[in-house]
Amino acid sequence: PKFGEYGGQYVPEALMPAIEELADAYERYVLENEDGFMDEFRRRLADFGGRPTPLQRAEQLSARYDTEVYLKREDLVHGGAHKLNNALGQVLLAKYMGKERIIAETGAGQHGTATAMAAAHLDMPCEIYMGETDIARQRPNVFRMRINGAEVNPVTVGRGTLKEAISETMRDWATTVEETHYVIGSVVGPHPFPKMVRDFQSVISEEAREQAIEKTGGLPDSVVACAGGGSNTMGAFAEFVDDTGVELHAVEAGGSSLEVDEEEGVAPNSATLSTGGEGVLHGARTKLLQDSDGQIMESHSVSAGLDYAGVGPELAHLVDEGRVIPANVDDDAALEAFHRLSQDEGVIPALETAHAFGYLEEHHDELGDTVVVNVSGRGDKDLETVVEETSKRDLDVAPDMSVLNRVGGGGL
Amino acid sequence: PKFGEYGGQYVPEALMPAIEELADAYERYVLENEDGFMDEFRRRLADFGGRPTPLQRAEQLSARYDTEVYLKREDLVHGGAHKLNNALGQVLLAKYMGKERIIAETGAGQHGTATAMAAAHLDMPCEIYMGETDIARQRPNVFRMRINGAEVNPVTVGRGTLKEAISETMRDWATTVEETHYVIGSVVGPHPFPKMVRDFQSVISEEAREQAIEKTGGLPDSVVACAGGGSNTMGAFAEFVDDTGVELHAVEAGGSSLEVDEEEGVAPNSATLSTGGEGVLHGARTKLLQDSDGQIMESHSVSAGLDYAGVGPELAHLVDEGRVIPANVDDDAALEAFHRLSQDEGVIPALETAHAFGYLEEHHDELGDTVVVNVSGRGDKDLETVVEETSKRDLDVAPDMSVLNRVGGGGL
Amino acid sequence: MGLERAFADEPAFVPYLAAGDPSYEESLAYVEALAEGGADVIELGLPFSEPIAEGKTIQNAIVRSLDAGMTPGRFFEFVADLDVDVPLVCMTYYNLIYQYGNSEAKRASENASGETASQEGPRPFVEKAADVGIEGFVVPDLPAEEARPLRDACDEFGLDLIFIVAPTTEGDRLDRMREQVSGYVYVQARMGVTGARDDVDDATGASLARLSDWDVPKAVGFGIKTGDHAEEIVAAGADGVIVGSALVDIVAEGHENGRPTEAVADDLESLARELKQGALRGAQERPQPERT
Amino acid sequence: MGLERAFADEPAFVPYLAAGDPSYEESLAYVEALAEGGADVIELGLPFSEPIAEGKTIQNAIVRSLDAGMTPGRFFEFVADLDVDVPLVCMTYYNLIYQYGNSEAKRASENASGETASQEGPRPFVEKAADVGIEGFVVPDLPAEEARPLRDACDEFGLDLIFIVAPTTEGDRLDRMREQVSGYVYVQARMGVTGARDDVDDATGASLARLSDWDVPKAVGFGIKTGDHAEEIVAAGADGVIVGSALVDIVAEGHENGRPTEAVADDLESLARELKQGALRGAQERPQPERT
Repeated sequence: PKFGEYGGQYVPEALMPAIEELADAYERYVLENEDGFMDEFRRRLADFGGRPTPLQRAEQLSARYDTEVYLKREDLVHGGAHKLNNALGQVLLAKYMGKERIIAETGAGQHGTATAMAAAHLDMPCEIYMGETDIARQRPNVFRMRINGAEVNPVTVGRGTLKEAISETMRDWATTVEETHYVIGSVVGPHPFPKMVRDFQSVISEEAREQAIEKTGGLPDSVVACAGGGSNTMGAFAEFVDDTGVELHAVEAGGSSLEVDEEEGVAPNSATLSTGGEGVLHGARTKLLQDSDGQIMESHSVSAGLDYAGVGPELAHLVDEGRVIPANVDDDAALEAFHRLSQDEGVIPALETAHAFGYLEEHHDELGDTVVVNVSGRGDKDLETVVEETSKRDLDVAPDMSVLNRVGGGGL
Repeated sequence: PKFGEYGGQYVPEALMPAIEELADAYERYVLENEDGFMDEFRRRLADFGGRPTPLQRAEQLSARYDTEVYLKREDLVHGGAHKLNNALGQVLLAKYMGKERIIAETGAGQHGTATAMAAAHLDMPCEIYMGETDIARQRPNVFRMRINGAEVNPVTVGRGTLKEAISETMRDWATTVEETHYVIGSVVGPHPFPKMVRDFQSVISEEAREQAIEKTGGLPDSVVACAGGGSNTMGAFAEFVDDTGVELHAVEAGGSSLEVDEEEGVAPNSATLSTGGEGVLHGARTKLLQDSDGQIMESHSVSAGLDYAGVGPELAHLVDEGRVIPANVDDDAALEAFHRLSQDEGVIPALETAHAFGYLEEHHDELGDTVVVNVSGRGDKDLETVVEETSKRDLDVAPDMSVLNRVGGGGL
Repeated sequence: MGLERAFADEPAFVPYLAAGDPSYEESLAYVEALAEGGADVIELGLPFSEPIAEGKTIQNAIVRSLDAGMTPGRFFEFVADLDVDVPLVCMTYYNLIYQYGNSEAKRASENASGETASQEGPRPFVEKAADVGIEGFVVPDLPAEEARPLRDACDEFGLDLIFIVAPTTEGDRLDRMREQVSGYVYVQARMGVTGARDDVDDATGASLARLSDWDVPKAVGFGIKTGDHAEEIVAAGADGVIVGSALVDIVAEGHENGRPTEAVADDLESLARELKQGALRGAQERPQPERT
Repeated sequence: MGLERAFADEPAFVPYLAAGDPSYEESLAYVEALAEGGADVIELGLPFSEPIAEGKTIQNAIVRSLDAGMTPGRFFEFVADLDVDVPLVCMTYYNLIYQYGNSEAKRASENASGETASQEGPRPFVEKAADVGIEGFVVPDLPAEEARPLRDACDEFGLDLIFIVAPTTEGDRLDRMREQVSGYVYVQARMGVTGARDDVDDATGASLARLSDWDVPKAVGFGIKTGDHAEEIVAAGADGVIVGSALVDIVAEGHENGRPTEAVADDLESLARELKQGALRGAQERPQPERT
């Protein structure tokens, strides 16, 4: 259950039976395909999720960088991001385990909506915990969850954001482990989550590897993916890890600065792999953003989905091993990259994804002849943020939005 | 250029050379695959658009209706609807024709966003005409177009909605035909648009037919699709037209009532095929909603995308021939169907699409053993409308949205 | 006989207004002012809800007229009420012409059947138009290929059918128009749609040359707004000038500023006079008018 | 010797408060009130920013304490400042224990290197805790499988390490805890997390039975809020009762309503007394206490 010194199961004793049961189910159903679990999972990923997703040559970017740039189009997965790969896998696994109820927590709402969709598809009752502050600022995602039939439980304790929602979901799980499965949304948390989520997401690199060989006649020189918790990252890297000739670049959110404000407990970034220290968070030993006491820092990024103070333990390990190259891209560069991809390729990426393209812009000449970039999700959810953040900056590539001012009208 | 008495080229003389040139290009590139146009189109539909889309068995609906219900998942196409199939085809064709500029009009914004995406992908300058009233109420789609690099030209004449935008686009085209292609968004307008758009969209039924045979061992008994202008309808039907054993059901918006208010010139529906008369609109003879003088009625539907007073001439012809069965579903039934599909299958459909599922609910026992329903688009764009319209009604299946009221916060 | 007579002696000035813009009564006064100002033919717009061939100016005029209650029935009353001694042409879109038959048939059958397909086509409209004194039609969305039923009805009732020739019209399409046109041919001075511009396009000369052997008068329209424009156009060989947007602008401005009807009518008459005089000057500049 | 002594003569009452909730000074008074009320051991919470094992009540207490500036350094001062004659246990999350070493090391090396990986692990924290008079630890997110470094440090400095046994803990996991536990074992009365409930769970009896041959005292916690609860628990065989949320509720209520510190302290002392008395009553009801 470890990746070097990282990983483990740092959870309250009451949850131990649940994660042991889950670890057992993971081995049997996921690793050994008992009862044809993996076959059914892959079939549902295709029929319901829309897989395989294309590996598309990015024509304008390839010309711009004089590099063959390929986009792995996870934005085309049902729901608009790679998140469904994992949510569908876990809800299906819960069904195989005889669980009768799904819970999950969500911050920006992406994992919550993916879980709600998967639960509706598999006819499983589903409850999503979400901080009341997040509910107020992510209303469209709350609508989507409710419309998919999930209960959304507002968490009013503390500041009403992701951290409180995580605690609340743990609390629910600790009380209801027998009939309930807690769907964790990234390659974080106690074993077996980091491995299991990676395995569900590794369909990304499995497809991309085959598609790259088919389209280019060989393996890419580099694979680039953004990294928050790291589920799209590990999904995009997993099947390339043994291909030692393929460089793996994990791009975190550099936010507004890599400097931290120790006094306020705030890191104005989410660059855990680049700047974080070792510690224990949410059930696993990993790299994380903390103050010198070990209190977890408030992280920041223009992209809500990268805004997490920890990172998957396997990714931390692969960075220590030198197999994965950690990098970070700041808010400005991510926004520029967002606009560039939208205008040049007709693909509006999630702000998370935009960080990977910001890295491509800055480092394209170090990435070899062929680069695969994982387009982890689409940017529809980020329009409001992008317009607002763009208006604060003077970005060369940003479109003029004055047409909206000219005709008046309400908010987004 | 006709379908029985329908169709034709009822356009100002100044546009005639443009549509004649287009008709010629359509024959050469689309029908005869000159220069490998269709090969490139299909390749781009796959790599950029995410085709093929799955044909998914809807497990809960199949059980509910004791009928094998299959979903053709056009909601998974890049951009979230079948619209890209056509936009990509036309922008590529414009490129083959040596055009240097794309224009289009949009009402609710779906066709505008699809065109803007396709134009960005193919590196073509693009301008979208949109009424100022529509701009004010469809801001997210305006953002998307601008973000994809398209100019959005507000149309301030008259009431500032789709009809004025169409006139304005015609006006632009009439002035710039030599270098400009006007991308019409549905199977409407003068020849060759109805045939050409149908051919670009027929990939839907081409795939669905093969997939149905592969998954069920035979052809479906019925194909159901919603119909506004009719592009997803014709796309879903085209390859089944010659399979005379397959019933084709075109479901229009019944709105709030099929009665018209002749005095006000308002039809509270868009049920052109069921209730409209023959006439000439936007370049073609077809069925349309008009008063006794021949003035076009203002149509209405809870779904902006079905809200059109005309319909594709080929569809009108197929209805007259008895090959296509026209039907309509009212706003209430469409909203119920929206919630049902979302909750039961984890697929949030566009409100347009929901009409097809409202029909399925009402007529499932008349549709045979196997039914294919075209999921023409996803419903993310409709969340605000759905929440608002649902709150006005007492629908059994609608979720309670009070969690949002409890925590406060701003608008959608 | 027919509209050709209006072009016989001197270059014709052919103004356009949307009937009923901004109200029935005002519009009557405005049309009559054009006649006073020297109009040789008047094109009266019957507003259609989807005017795909119009520029913004005329599109707005159509909205005003519709909002004030204009319908085909009222239009015929309007024509009957007009006190002018100038030939009148109805400019409208095909669906209104086509449906007049349908709706008449519908009314006759008293909802006896749900069928609305016309057995009559454009004939009832033409018959009624002839009855109130309309002498011809311009139908911008009706191509020559689809014009046969209307041409036949016009022949039956002795009306002219005018076609618009664009700078790009040539070959077979030009031939099909030539076969069916009567009264005059509307020569579109430039690409695009109606609307007043600041200069005269080179395309005009080329179009006139292409039509030089047609035996109907050539009236040039699109973008003409001053007497000097009219002069230039006629000097280039046109038999008449068609002016719409520049006149509609006066109506629109008067309506927006709440000016008295008489003041607006005076301005219209005055611009009409300028345009007619310009056309007459242009005729003097021509080497030799070829037609009489 | 060690915390076991607190359970030797009679059933122990073990209250919990978050240190520094809602302020340093108030909290000192509240903890001292618990001692006055008869506490045999006091569990002092050192608040961690991500308290995944706590119920809402204690989670909010942690937020209040952190907002008031509590840190590990202040916590040690707090313990030193306390004027009580009762054994103290530190309840916290592993990262704070683990990082104290890292950060001490970091400070020592004066940013000489970017490396933050600890060479010391939990030892510096334990050393400091021992120094200020802490006698043991409860670390809810530290499983027995990962506890060896902390166990070793506790042994070095003579501190106890308490493990939480859940109703579901059994087999190998139970064995690993038994090997490492000292002081007392924290018996979780029911599934879930900390928080006051209205009844006593059947799981308690079963858990006590499973641990009957362990040679450390069994203190039962989770959901105990009244003297009657305490009585019932002890009658069922517990060597002590652990009470947190019911006490924190008093602190929270006092804070929200701005009550005087003394009034809140009186209420805490009074509830402590009730709980202790309940425990004592429970002991009377037991057939025969097996340990002395």
